[in-house]
Formats: sequence, C-alpha cells, structure tokens
Amino acid sequence: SAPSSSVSSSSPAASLAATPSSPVTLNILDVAGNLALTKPAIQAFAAANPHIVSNITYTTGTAPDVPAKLKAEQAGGNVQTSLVLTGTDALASGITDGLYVNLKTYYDQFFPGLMSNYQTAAASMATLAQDQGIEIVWYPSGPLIEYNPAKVATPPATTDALLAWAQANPGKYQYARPRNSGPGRTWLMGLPYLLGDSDPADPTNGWSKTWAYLTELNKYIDQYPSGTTATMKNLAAGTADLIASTTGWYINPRALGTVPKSMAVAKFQNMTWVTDAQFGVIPKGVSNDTLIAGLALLAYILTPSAQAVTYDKGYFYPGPAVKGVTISQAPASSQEVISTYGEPEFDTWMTQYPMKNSLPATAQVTAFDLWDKHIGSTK
Amino acid sequence: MTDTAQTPAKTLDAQRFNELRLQGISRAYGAHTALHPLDLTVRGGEFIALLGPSGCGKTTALNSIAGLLPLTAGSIELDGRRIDTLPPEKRGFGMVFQNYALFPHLSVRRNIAFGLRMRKVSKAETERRVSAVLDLVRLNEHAHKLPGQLSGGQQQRVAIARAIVLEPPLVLMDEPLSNLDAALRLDMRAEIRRIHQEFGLTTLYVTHDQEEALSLADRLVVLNAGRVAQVGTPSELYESPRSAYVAAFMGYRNILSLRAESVDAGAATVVGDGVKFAGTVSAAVTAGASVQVAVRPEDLKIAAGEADAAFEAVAEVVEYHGREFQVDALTRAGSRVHLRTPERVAPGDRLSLTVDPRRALVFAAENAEAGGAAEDPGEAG
Amino acid sequence: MTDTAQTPAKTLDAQRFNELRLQGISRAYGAHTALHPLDLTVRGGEFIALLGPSGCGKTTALNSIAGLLPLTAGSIELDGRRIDTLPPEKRGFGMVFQNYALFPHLSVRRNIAFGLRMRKVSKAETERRVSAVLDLVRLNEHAHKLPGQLSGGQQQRVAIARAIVLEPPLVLMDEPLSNLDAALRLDMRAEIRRIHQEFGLTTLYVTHDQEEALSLADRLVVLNAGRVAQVGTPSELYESPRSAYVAAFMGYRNILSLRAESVDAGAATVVGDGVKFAGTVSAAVTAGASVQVAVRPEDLKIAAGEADAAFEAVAEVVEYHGREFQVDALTRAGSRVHLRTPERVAPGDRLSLTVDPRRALVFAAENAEAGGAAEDPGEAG
Amino acid sequence: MAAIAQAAGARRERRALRMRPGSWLVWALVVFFLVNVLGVIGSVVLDSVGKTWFSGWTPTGYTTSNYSQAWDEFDLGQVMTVTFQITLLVVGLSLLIGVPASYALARRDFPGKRAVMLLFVLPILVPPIAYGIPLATMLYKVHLAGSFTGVVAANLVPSVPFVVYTMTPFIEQIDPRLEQAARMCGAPTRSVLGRIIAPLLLPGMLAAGILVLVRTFGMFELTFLTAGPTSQTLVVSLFSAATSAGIRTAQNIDAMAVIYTGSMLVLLVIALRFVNPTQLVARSRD
Amino acid sequence: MSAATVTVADAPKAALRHRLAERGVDRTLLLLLPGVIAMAALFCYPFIYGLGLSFQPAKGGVFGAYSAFFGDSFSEGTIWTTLGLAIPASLINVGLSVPISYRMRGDFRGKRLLLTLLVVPITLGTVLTAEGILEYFGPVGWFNLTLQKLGLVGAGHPITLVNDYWGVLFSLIISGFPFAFLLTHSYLSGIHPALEKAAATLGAGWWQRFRFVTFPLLLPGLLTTFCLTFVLAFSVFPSAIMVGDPDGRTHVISIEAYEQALQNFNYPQGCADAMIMTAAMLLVIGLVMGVRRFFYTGSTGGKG
Ligand SMILES: Nc1ncnc2c1ncn2[C@@H]1O[C@H](COP(=O)(O)OP(=O)(O)OP(=O)(O)O)[C@@H](O)[C@H]1O
Ligand SMILES: Nc1ncnc2c1ncn2[C@@H]1O[C@H](COP(=O)(O)OP(=O)(O)OP(=O)(O)O)[C@@H](O)[C@H]1O
Ligand SMILES: [Mg+2]
Ligand SMILES: [Mg+2]
Repeated sequence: SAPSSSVSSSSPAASLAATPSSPVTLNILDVAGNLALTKPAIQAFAAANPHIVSNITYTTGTAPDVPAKLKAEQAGGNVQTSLVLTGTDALASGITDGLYVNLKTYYDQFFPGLMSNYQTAAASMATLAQDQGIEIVWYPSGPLIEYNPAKVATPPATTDALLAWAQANPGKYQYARPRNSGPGRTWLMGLPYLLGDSDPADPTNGWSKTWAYLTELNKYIDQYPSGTTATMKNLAAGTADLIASTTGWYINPRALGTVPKSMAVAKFQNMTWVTDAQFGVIPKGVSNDTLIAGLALLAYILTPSAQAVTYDKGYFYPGPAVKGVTISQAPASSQEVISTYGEPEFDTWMTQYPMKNSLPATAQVTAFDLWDKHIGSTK
Repeated sequence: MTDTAQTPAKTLDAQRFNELRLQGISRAYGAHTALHPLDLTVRGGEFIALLGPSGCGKTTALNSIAGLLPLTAGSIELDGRRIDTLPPEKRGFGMVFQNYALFPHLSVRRNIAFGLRMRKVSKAETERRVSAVLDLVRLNEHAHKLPGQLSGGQQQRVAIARAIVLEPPLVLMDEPLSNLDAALRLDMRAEIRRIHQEFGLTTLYVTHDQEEALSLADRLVVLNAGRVAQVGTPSELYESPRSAYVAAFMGYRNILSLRAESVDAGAATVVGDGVKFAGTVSAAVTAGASVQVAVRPEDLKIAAGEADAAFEAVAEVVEYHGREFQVDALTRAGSRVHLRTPERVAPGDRLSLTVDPRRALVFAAENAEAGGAAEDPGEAG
Repeated sequence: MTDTAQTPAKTLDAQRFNELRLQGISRAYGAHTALHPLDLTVRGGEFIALLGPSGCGKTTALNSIAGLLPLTAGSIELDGRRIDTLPPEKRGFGMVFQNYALFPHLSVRRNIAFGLRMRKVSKAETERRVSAVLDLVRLNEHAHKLPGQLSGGQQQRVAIARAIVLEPPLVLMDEPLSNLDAALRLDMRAEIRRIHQEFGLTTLYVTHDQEEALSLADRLVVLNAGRVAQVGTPSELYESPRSAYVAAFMGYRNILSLRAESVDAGAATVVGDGVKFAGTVSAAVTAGASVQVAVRPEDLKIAAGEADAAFEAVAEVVEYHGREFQVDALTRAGSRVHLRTPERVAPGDRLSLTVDPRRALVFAAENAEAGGAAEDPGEAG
Repeated sequence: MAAIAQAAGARRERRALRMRPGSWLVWALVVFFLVNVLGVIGSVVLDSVGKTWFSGWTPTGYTTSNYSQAWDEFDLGQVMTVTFQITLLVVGLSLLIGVPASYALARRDFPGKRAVMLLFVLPILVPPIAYGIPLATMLYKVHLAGSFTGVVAANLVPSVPFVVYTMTPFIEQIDPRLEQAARMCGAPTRSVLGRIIAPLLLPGMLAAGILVLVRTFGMFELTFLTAGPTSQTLVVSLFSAATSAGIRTAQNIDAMAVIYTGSMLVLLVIALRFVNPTQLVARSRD
Repeated sequence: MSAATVTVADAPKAALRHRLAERGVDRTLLLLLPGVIAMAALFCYPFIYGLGLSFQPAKGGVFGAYSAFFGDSFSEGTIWTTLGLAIPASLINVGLSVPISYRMRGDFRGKRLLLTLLVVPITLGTVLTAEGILEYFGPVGWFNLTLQKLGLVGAGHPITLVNDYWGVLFSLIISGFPFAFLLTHSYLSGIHPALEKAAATLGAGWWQRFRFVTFPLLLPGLLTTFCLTFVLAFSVFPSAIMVGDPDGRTHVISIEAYEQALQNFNYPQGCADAMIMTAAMLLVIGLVMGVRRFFYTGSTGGKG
C-alpha cells in the first residue's frame, strides 16, 4: 500500500538534556542556498562542540523536494535529515503537512529571549514559522532593478517609466519566473505596493492593477528565464539591460564575478520593501539527540558572532536577523566585499521605506499559479 | 613396431591393458538415437578408426567412451573393470580434440603438464615426463610458447603430447586432422602414425576420410547412421566391402543399380538398360533380384573394340589429372559413371567400357535409407 | 565444346570477344608489390587458371582485372578497347567470389536477376533469362529460397548463375571451391567444367590447388610471389615444369638438392651423399653446379637388386592406401623422400630405390627465396 | 611508361572527383559535430579556469582557484570517496552476480531461457526513472532509501544485466571443448573453473568491469532517486549544485564538471585499452 | 551379468538426470540463481509493486491515477512533449550515423582515433553536457558569436537555443549520436565488403549498391539502433531540467513522474506515470520491432 504520510515516531520529549548522550551526525539539507551564509558558522560550531556533533553532512536541493522527502523518511520511520535550511516556501509547505517539530517548548532552554533579540522586521518574519522553525537570516530583499549603466542612462524610477522603457527597448527588461526566483517573486509581491493595489496580501482578489500591469509589460518581454542566474548572465552578456533584483542578488553575483562590477542598482520611488528570511527547521521523527544537536546548532547560529558571518559576500545583504550585528563585526573579507560591491544607499533606503513581510507561502503559491496562468503560459 | 635408427630413446610407455570391451553402448538425444548399441572389443596397442559420414554418430561414440556424454545404455569394461559410471576425469583416457582445445593461456610446457598437475605428480617427475614427451613430439624449442604462436601442425603435436603424457591406456582422437590443409594433413598423418608406432598407444580414431582411416588404422569400424556397417582390417574393407554403402566409402565411386540375371557360386551376370557384364558376389544375392554393382573408377576400362564392351557411355566432363584423365560419362540409362584412363578423351566422345568381373562387386540392393547414403558418401561428408 | 544429348537447350551465349590483353598490369600496396607486371593474352572461350600458394597475388590480379582494385601500372584491352579506366560496374565482367558473396536478403531468383535489374533489362526479358540460367545450374526448385537456406554447393551454383546471366565476356572466379569439403569440391568442379563447356564462357580461375587447375583449365598461369613462374597448358606444366618451384606444385613431391656431375645434351648425372643417378635437364645446367632434382612419388621405384639402385633409404612411415602403400623414407643424408609402391613395406625396412632418368627433372638450384617455396608448396597453401 | 603513369594519374583524379560531393558532406558533418562537441567541452573547461567571462570569446583572466573553491564548497573529497566506494562495490557485485549467470546462459539451452533473457534485458530497456520511482518507494519501505546499500542495490539493476550481456559473447568464445579437455586431463570441476575458465575470462571481466564502472559513475537517475545525504555520488552533487537554490558561480560548477569529466575520461582511456570503442555500446562479437 | 543388474538398478535415477541434462537442466543452472534473484528483487518486485501502487491512488478508484494523468492536459501532454523530443532526436542520430559510418566503413589511418573522438561525448555525462550547452549555445556563447561573426544573426539578437526545446534536443544528440553511430558502425562492418564488390561487378553504381544491397541489410540494425537511442532519449531527465524549460516546453514525462512521486508525494500517481512511460516506450519499440520483422535479419556474411 501507499506509504502513509503520518509521522510514525512518538512526539518529541517535553524537556531535553543540554547535550546529546553521544555526539551525533547532523545531515543538513539546504534548499535555500543558505549554506553560503551559515556554513562557516556551522563548521565553527562543529569544531567547538565535538561532544555534540561528530560529523556534519550537507545536501542541497530544491524547496519542492522537501515535503515529499521528509514524508517518505517519516513514513519509513527512518528520518535521516536532521535539519532543513529553507526559505518561506518549504517552511510553509512543511508546516501545512505537519512535518516539523514544534520548537516552542525548547525556546527557554535553547533560545532565551528569542523574539526580542530579532530586529523588528525580522521578528515579524519569524512569526511566519509558527514556532516550527527558527529564523536565522533576514534581508529586506527588494524589489530593486539592476541595470547596465552603459546602456541605460537613467533607470526608470516608477513603474510607468519602466513600462515605457520596456516598450522602447523590447526584450531588454527581464525577470525570471517567480516560482523559481527570489528577485522574480519579490518583484511580483512588491508590485501591488508600488501600483497601489487594493489588497497586496490577496493575489486573487486584491491585485487587479498588478495583473493588468504585468499583462501590459508582458508584450515587451521576450522570455522569462527559469532562474535568476539566467537573468544575471543575460545582463552580463548584454542580452538584457534591465532586470529585477534584490540587495543580495545585486551584491553577490558581482562579487562572485557572474556579473560585471559596473552594473548599477536602482529603486522605485516610494517603494515598499518585501522582506525575506530563511529558517532552520527540524523534521519530526529525529532522535532526541539529533534534536538537541540541531537546536544547539541553531542557537549558535543566532549568536552575534555567527550572525555577523552571514554578511558573507552579500548574498542576503545584510543577513543578520538579530539586533545589533553590524558590518564592522563581520569578517574582514565580508567587509571588503560589501565596501567594494555594495551599494552605500541600501542602508538609507532600508530606513527610509516601509517593510512588509513576504506573503505567506500559500498566498505565494496562489500568486505563482496566477502568474503562470496569465503571464508565463503565454511564452 | 620397429624402431628406426632416428627415433629418440623411448622414455614413456602407455599403461597397457588387455582389452577394452564396449558392450551395447548406445546414446539417444531425446527421441533420436545417435548411436545404436555398439559392441566392440579393443585390444591393447591397437589403432582403431571409426569411419563414417558426418552425423553418423562418430563423435557421439567417442564422447560416450570418454565419459563426456552419459550413456543411454550399455557398459564399458576395461580389463573386466566397469568404467562407464566414472566421470571423464576418473577414467584416465587421453583425448585429442578436433581443434585441439589447447589452453590458450598456458605455454606449451604447461599445457602438457596440466594433466600431471591435476594428478598431483611431483614437480621433478612432471618435469621429466613433460621433457620426454616434448622430445617425442619434437617440440623442445617451442616449449615456452603459447599455443597461439604455433602453426597448426605444431598445435596438433601439443594436443597429442598433452594426451599421451599421462600415459593413458587409451587415446581418443576426434578428427584431429580435419582442420588442416591437404599438405599438412599428410605430414600430420605420418606423425600420428610415427608416435603411435613408437609409443604403442591404444588409439581410437574418428574420421570421415576413408584414406586417412585406411592409411592409419589396424582395424576400421564403418558407421552408418549410428549403426556399425562393417568392422575389419583396411584390406578387408578395401577389397571386400560387405555392402554398397561400405563400398562407396572405399573408393567404389560407381554404384550402378542393375538386376542380377544369373548368380552362380560367387559370380553373377548383371543387366540393365543396355548394360550387361559379369561381377563377383560377396553376400547372398538371388537371380532376378535388384542389385547394386560397385566399380572403382580405375577399374572401368575403355574397351578396344565394341564387341567385348559391358556398356557404352558418352563422355560429358573430362578433366586432365596429369598422365591420366578423369572422365564423367553418362550411360544410355542416364546414370553417371566415373572412370580414369590414360587415353585422351574429349567431351562428347562415345566410349565402350569394360570391367574385370573380379573388380565388379555385386550387392543385394539396399533399402532406400541406406541406399541414399550409399549413392554418394561424399555428399554427406 | 561438343554438346551432349542430355544438355538443356542452350539459351544463353556469352558475348564473345577475340582477345583480352593484359599488358604489364601490376599492383603495389604501399611499398609491397603484390603483383609484378603481368602480361597475358586471353582468347575468347578459354579457361585460364591462375595458380599459386597463398599470398602470391592471385586475388590481387583478379581484382585488378575486375576493376575492384585500381592498377598501379599497365593496361587492359578488350579487343583493342582500353577498359582499365572503367569502374567495375562498367566493365561488364562476371565475378564469382570465394565465399560467393550472395545477397543474403534476396531470393535466389532475385540474386540472379540483380545484374539485369541494374542494367534496366525489361521484366519479361529478365524473367526469361533468369529462368534459362536457373535451368542451366539446375536450381529451378530453389528459386524462391534465400541463400542461407541453400547448401554450399547450391550457393556456389547461384553465384555462378548470377555471374553468367549477364552473358559477360569474361567470368572471373576467385577460389570458388576452397570453402567446400572434398567430395562436394569434386562435384562442383565437374559442374563448373560442364557450365563452361556448355556455355562457352571465357573464364579466369584462381586457385591454389594444382589438381583443380590441371583438371579445369586450358592454360595455367603459375605465380610465385607476384611474378609469373610459368604459363602453359596443363600437360606442358605437368610434364615439363620449368623450375623446381613449378615442379613442386605439379606433384613432384621429392625435391632433392644435389650436384650435377656431368651434363650432356639434356641428360645429366646427379650425385650427392650416397646418391647417384641420371636425370633429364630442361633448362641450362652446367656440370658441377648445384641442382635440384624433382621426382614424383610414383616414379621412385624399389629396385630389384642393390646393383642398379640410385640410392638407399630406410622406410619410416608406411601408410596403406588400398592396393598401394605410401612410404616416407629417410635417405642416408637425412632427406625425407616419398614414394608409392604396391609392395608391402614395413617401417624400418631398408629400401633400394631407382628412378627412370626421364622422370627425374634436373633444375639449376634456385635462390634461397624461391627454393624455400619450392620445398613444399603445400605448406604455403 | 610515361603514358601509363599519366593514365594512372588521370584515373586517380577521376576517382577523387567522383568521391567528392558525398564525402565532403559527410566529413563536413563529422567535423561540424566534433567542433560543436569541442565547443561544448571547451566552454566548460575554459570557464572553469576563468576569472570572469561575461561575454566575448575568452574569459578575462585565468585562475585555478575555482577548483579549490569547488572542492571545498561541494565537499568533493567526501563525495569522491563515496562515489568510488559505490562504483567499485557495484562493479564487484555485478561481476560476482553477472559472470556466473552469463556462464549459464552461454553454455546451456534450457526451458525458460528466453524468459530469463527477457528478465535480463528489460532493466536495460526500461527507463531508469520508470523503475527507479517504484524502486525508491520500495527502498523507503525497507529502510534502505538514502543508505549506501540502497544506492548500490539500485545501481545493480542495470549493471548486472549489462555484465551478463557483455560477458556472454566472451564466454561463448571459449570453446566448451577446453573444459572437456581439462576434464580429460583429470581436472575436477573446481580446477576447470579456477584454472581454465577464470583466466580466460579475465579480459572479458576487465572489460565488463570497466564498462560498468563508467556507467555507474555516470548513472544519474537511479542514484538521484535513492541517494541520501551520505551516499550522494558526484553526478548527483553536480546536478544539485547546478540546480538547487542559491547563487553559485558558474565557474565553480564548471570546475566540478571538469573534475567529473576528467575522471570519466581516465576511466574511458583505461577501458579503451581493453575494448573496442564499439564495444562500449554494442555486444561485442569479435 | 552383474553388470546388467547394475544398469537396471541405476537406470531410473540416471535416466531422470539424463533426461533433464538433455533439456539443458543441470547444476550449472544454479549459477543463474543470484542474478535472477537480484533482478527479481530489485527490478521485478519494485516494478510490480509500483504497478500495484499505481492502482491505489488516494482518490478516483482503481484507475484514478491513470484517469488523473489522461484527464489533465498538462500531464497528458508530457507524452507528446517527450515523443516530440525523443523521436526527432533518435531520427537525427540514426540518420546522421548512416552516411558517416558508411564513409568510415573501410580501414584508414586514424580510424581508431576518430572512433575514440566520437565516443568521448558518451562519457561527458549529462551535467557537463548541460553546462556546456548552456555556455556554448547560450546567447553569448561561441555558437552565437560565430553566427554573429558570419553575419547570420544580428548583433544583440542571438537566437535562443538554451532553456528551451533546442537545448534538450542538442543534449540528446550530443549524448545519443555517438551511441547510435557506434552501433550503426558495428552493424555496417558486419556486412561483408564482398557483397558490395559483387554488386559492383554486376553493374551497380554506388547509389544502387547502397540502395539495393547495403541499406536493406543495414535496415534491421538501424531499427534496433533507433530503438536503443529512442530508449535513451525517451527517458531524458536531467538535461530536460538543466538546459530545457522543465515547466513548459520540455516538461517531459519523467519530470512529471518525478514531480508527482517525489515532490507531490503522490506515489501512486508517480508510479502510474512511470507505468505509462514504460508502456509508451514499449509501444514504440514494439512497433519498430514489428516493422523490423518484415526485413531480412539473418547473417550478413560478415565478421561483426
Ligand atoms: N546435443 C545433441 N542434441 C541432439 N542431437 C545431437 C546432439 N549432438 C549430436 N546430435 C545428433 O546426433 C547425430 C550424431 O552426431 P555426431 O556428432 O556424433 O556425428 P559425427 O559422426 O561426429 O559427425 P561429424 O563428422 O559431422 O562430426 C547427428 O544426427 C546429430 O545431429
Ligand atoms: N589491402 C592490402 N594491403 C596491403 N597488402 C595487401 C593487401 N591485400 C593483399 N595484400 C598483400 O598482397 C599479397 C598478395 O595478396 P593476395 O590477396 O592477392 O594473395 P592471394 O594469392 O589471393 O592469396 P590467398 O590464396 O591467400 O587468397 C599478400 O602478400 C598480401 O599480404
Ligand atoms: Mg564429429
Ligand atoms: Mg586470394
């Protein structure tokens, strides 16, 4: 018969020891690219706590794989994944299916003062986890636009200007399919605010202006690449001159050399930031020892020194979810990247404009479906 | 068994036995009986050839004796000891396969030593016996080579050496020469003869080539569709075949279907469409019966005058064979006859032919089955 | 070319030509010259056999004539028309390949009709000609079968039929019998002879079997390492070979290396270690020179008394061949000689041998290269 | 003589002309294909040693740091170890299972042989995804999914039949009379297998083993469907690296791809010492 | 006489062994056991298990999963998408193999090198091929640059070949062509060269030789080659994701099955998709093999 999706193991213990009975192997599944930010911290944790972890393995994958993978493991009674690092997507689908351990019980023991330590906007994002995941990095995302100054003298500052520019330069504005792209979905979720839609939280009924705008814009777009990387390459190669972007995607690819440093970034007038975050979640069915190790690791990641590392090469700029971690605490290499490739105005813009959470995962899926139906399927 | 001056000192001697008795051994493949019960007693030191066209059961017989095929019935006794229930590796016979079946990854020396190793013969003894056999087959210089580096004739000698180094009571050979070209075949035949003579091996030799069988064997066993057609010495078979089938095998290429007009104490007059001559009867033939008359090509002579001609024929194909011509001619009845003559004959020539009555053998006509095979044993070969 | 009564009505006739002139044709593979310039004029209707051991360039010569291999030098003219520049499909020669090369996916009929289809002969005409040829090769009942369903002999007849249905001026055959077993080879030889006689085909026939060549051809061309050794009729070659190489090919199995003691108008006395006898000189031999003396096995006789013996030898291997014995004997000098005798000889017997001076051919000793080939042509074949 | 030489020259010219259009087209096709393949490989190799390459014919500078970064970032040390362990285990097991089976298939005609042959041909024919999904499902059920054992088991499915099909002709080439000859020399079954059959099959087993090695090394679908965190092979990591979330420099992925292809090429070169190129895809018959 | 008694006593036992051995059944067959068990456990059982699972969907009754597949135009379309990739790819691969291997029939210098060069793509692996295609055929890849240099496309308007149908097709050709070529090559070298020579002496020009002799003899081999390359192309998976447009034009059936089973956690549906995939593939192979029966498939008189 079909493997059932019910969790076979008993519910986790109410209280836990501080350290596992013996060091455990942590199998970390990253479906958000989060390891780029936290791997150094995780390594440091492992090095410092041999009594907790004996070995750490890393697997990468995509968010849609997570629920089925965990369900299969749980149905088989053999949960191998110890910790999932995810964005809001797999977080939400896992919550819906009840795959993750509710961590609220352990807050006091492992995360004293958790919510109050988060930055304000990050704290707001953390509520999305419904206590089934720990927010570990946060950034305001976008929507921003990145352009080639050699081709675009003055970037459009309003949505109308963007439309006019696209009309004048057909095929030269690109954003990737929202389902597979951070900047793509930030652009989609940011538009209702920019256009003044009736309910930016309700893609079905409250986004009429957004859909109309995208439909109009669609006429001047050749293709929707399947991922952000493709749009970045197109920008670098000159096949696109203007693309949707975020703070992280502006800094990191330029730092890594995927995109020339000369590219510039711009914001819309009166923008509203659509913030994004990444979480650590622990699948139900792990042993108590693994649970302890996972929690200890997550707690470690939330310490300021670990958080400072998440400035990284700007992938999630700024990155830290907790209060009071500044760039000056970040490793020297990070600081150098940010000062070389960063945009000094980001910090101003972040204080200047309001911040809203990304849509809850279910609403996001609705939005993606609608986008696929109205926009994506025409190409 | 006279040693000539050139023979190397004899260092090996086969384990002699007195007699190997095959009693009614037979073998069937499913419903098809490939070998009908065969009785044969082989005396130690004898060279026996099993002769017959392709598919007559020669290999089957050999493999059954070797133990490579289980018997369907019958028993095999070696000096009174029953051996047909033993697996091949326990019977201790030697075998030379048609394509030699040398182990391609072992050197000549190690090929030959293989059997001794299997019998756990000591190193020194192995060394000594292999060297002796290598001498015997004159392959000393090639001992280190792999079989692939040897010529066909040399390979064959290795195969023989491998079989005889164990000093087996009996060596079985399955058409060991059939893969060689004509000239090499002649040489190898001489070699086998020599080794047999020097070594005193008891040999059971399978072939479909009557010349080979005649030239090698002490006794011949002619098989016909799994049954023994005749057993005897080469000259017995050559001079007095007991049936048209055996005669056809022994070089009587002309087998004429005629009628016996009169039979009288070993002599008969046979007649047919325009044919009439005298012949010799070996088995029971009654006057008036259908007969088959066997004549060798060299015994059909072109008559001086028409008077004493046995029959007439028209030369159809004439082949020059140096000094003599090989003529295929058609009789009036449309049968094809073959003759050899030193006279120059042209196609289309009308020939009057005679035959010495002592050279024309008259047999009672065989049933259709055997007769079919008798018409041209070569076609089946 | 006399038709016998039994021949089916002749319905085909080869396009006759007067002469095919090969002028200095030669062929090299890289640095290796496989065929040295060859001159030969073939008259219409002739049957010519190219004879030589393996690798002597027979196939090369044939393929060059067919156009399957470009010539390195020389020209080919058919009744004065230069044809060596034409591709094979334009030359219009027929060819019978060694392994027949029948189209396995086409029925016998369609195999035979293939050439006619390529020439866009009308359907009805094709039908008629194919049927006629099928009659000729006696394959009417098998017309619908695929080649894989035929026996070797039948396949060969299809190959011949396919080549001759186009009524080609010249048919080339490359060892068409070498894949067959002995008995079938005899039959097929007769068949080829018959078809050639009935049809009046001009045929160029490649073989390494001297008996086949002798029995089939009007003229023989013997090749030695890409060069012509001798050209002539079968009896010319058989009776008067011009070199020891050719002699060895023509059945002179004993080639003795001796010295000419005296030479006198076609007669010579040759001597060696304990050997002395008279022979016939065909080419220039000077007294005192090293010579090779060729004698057929049947020309070595056992002398009545020791007095008139040419030399002595010890019988080593004796084979019974029915009516006569085949003896391998060693001379005092250690050479092996072969003889045939009706007398019963036992191994180890000391034999006094004589030879008729007319039957012992004396040749100037050849250089090492050719001599090697001459020692045993069969070994190379 | 001169005339002859001239004629020969003319003939050669004529032949050359006659071959021209067809040959040219065909050689052009071959060259076009090879150039494009070279382009595909070349872009990756060049990029893997490039600093940045936004557009144009070549990267802006060269470095080897991509390799060290890729090695660290994708934990290649561990992945390579796992890959080789899995591959070698699969090779060993499939030889162990496949060779005896192919011996029986080559030597015996028995009722139901066609069914057994079918059983061995289907896993090669059916797309790996099509049986991989049910297989993965089943492996989850028996707690083998994600484990090293599971991956090895899954990879045996196409490997065993492959060994059977590669080995059968090798075995058929060994004359059964060799076995009989050994018996006639007094060798018991054990010696026949150990001293005659095994040494003669060695080249065949090497060939089959290397071919299975190459195929298992490159087998994506089955490993992808069954691998867990500790049993990922290089292809699967490569795929995840190229498709999973986050920003990665193309150069690092390319470096990893080059490491992958390099290993494959080494295996291929070794393989080609033992087998004909055509044997990589077809049952060998010569 | 005692011998006779022994024979009688041994007869029944010996006869049975003999009769079984006669039909090829003896201890040697035990050697098959590990292989058969492994295949039964690792292939047949999962396959049948999957088949069973496919009839037990969460909703829709026994055939629910199948009707769900055929009821949804998006998933049903994957069959056509896959065939749309696999058939052209196999046709191109086989079609190109014929003239090239025909040219390479004889022996010439460097043949083994060329063969080896043509084999190399087999070892590239899907991922490197995909990466390479993305770069080489990408908008600023060498291919487009060359086209621009040749003036075949305007600067700044490269043709889109990747993340699209074409990219996947290219990857199928790069990985499938060597395979098809080598197979065709070995079939072709199995046709005895004397057959063409024979045809030449019978008056057939090169085209007629090819048309009437070589091609008919090669055809069964070509159909087999087609089947094998088709199998490869039909199961395309990673490259459809990497260089294709996995949510659209290259949403092939293996992606659909994968997503159903391992993303939607709908094993019955995934298994049903896998079964449909197998059936479709076997159908095509069956058709081709059916056609093959009409041609001569016996020995071609050659070495290969
Ligand atoms: N394994 C077998 N199964 C069924 N029939 C067989 C088998 N082996 C041989 N036969 C049949 O038994 C008969 C005798 O075969 P055998 O091999 O003994 O002939 P042979 O005299 O050795 O012929 P050849 O000269 O061709 O080797 C033949 O009709 C053959 O078809
Ligand atoms: N394609 C080739 N390349 C190089 N050398 C060749 C080639 N074909 C034949 N030869 C050489 O040319 C010589 C003559 O070959 P050819 O095939 O004409 O011999 P043959 O007399 O027909 O021999 P056989 O009786 O074995 O068929 C041989 O030494 C052979 O090795
Ligand atoms: Mg036999
Ligand atoms: Mg030849």
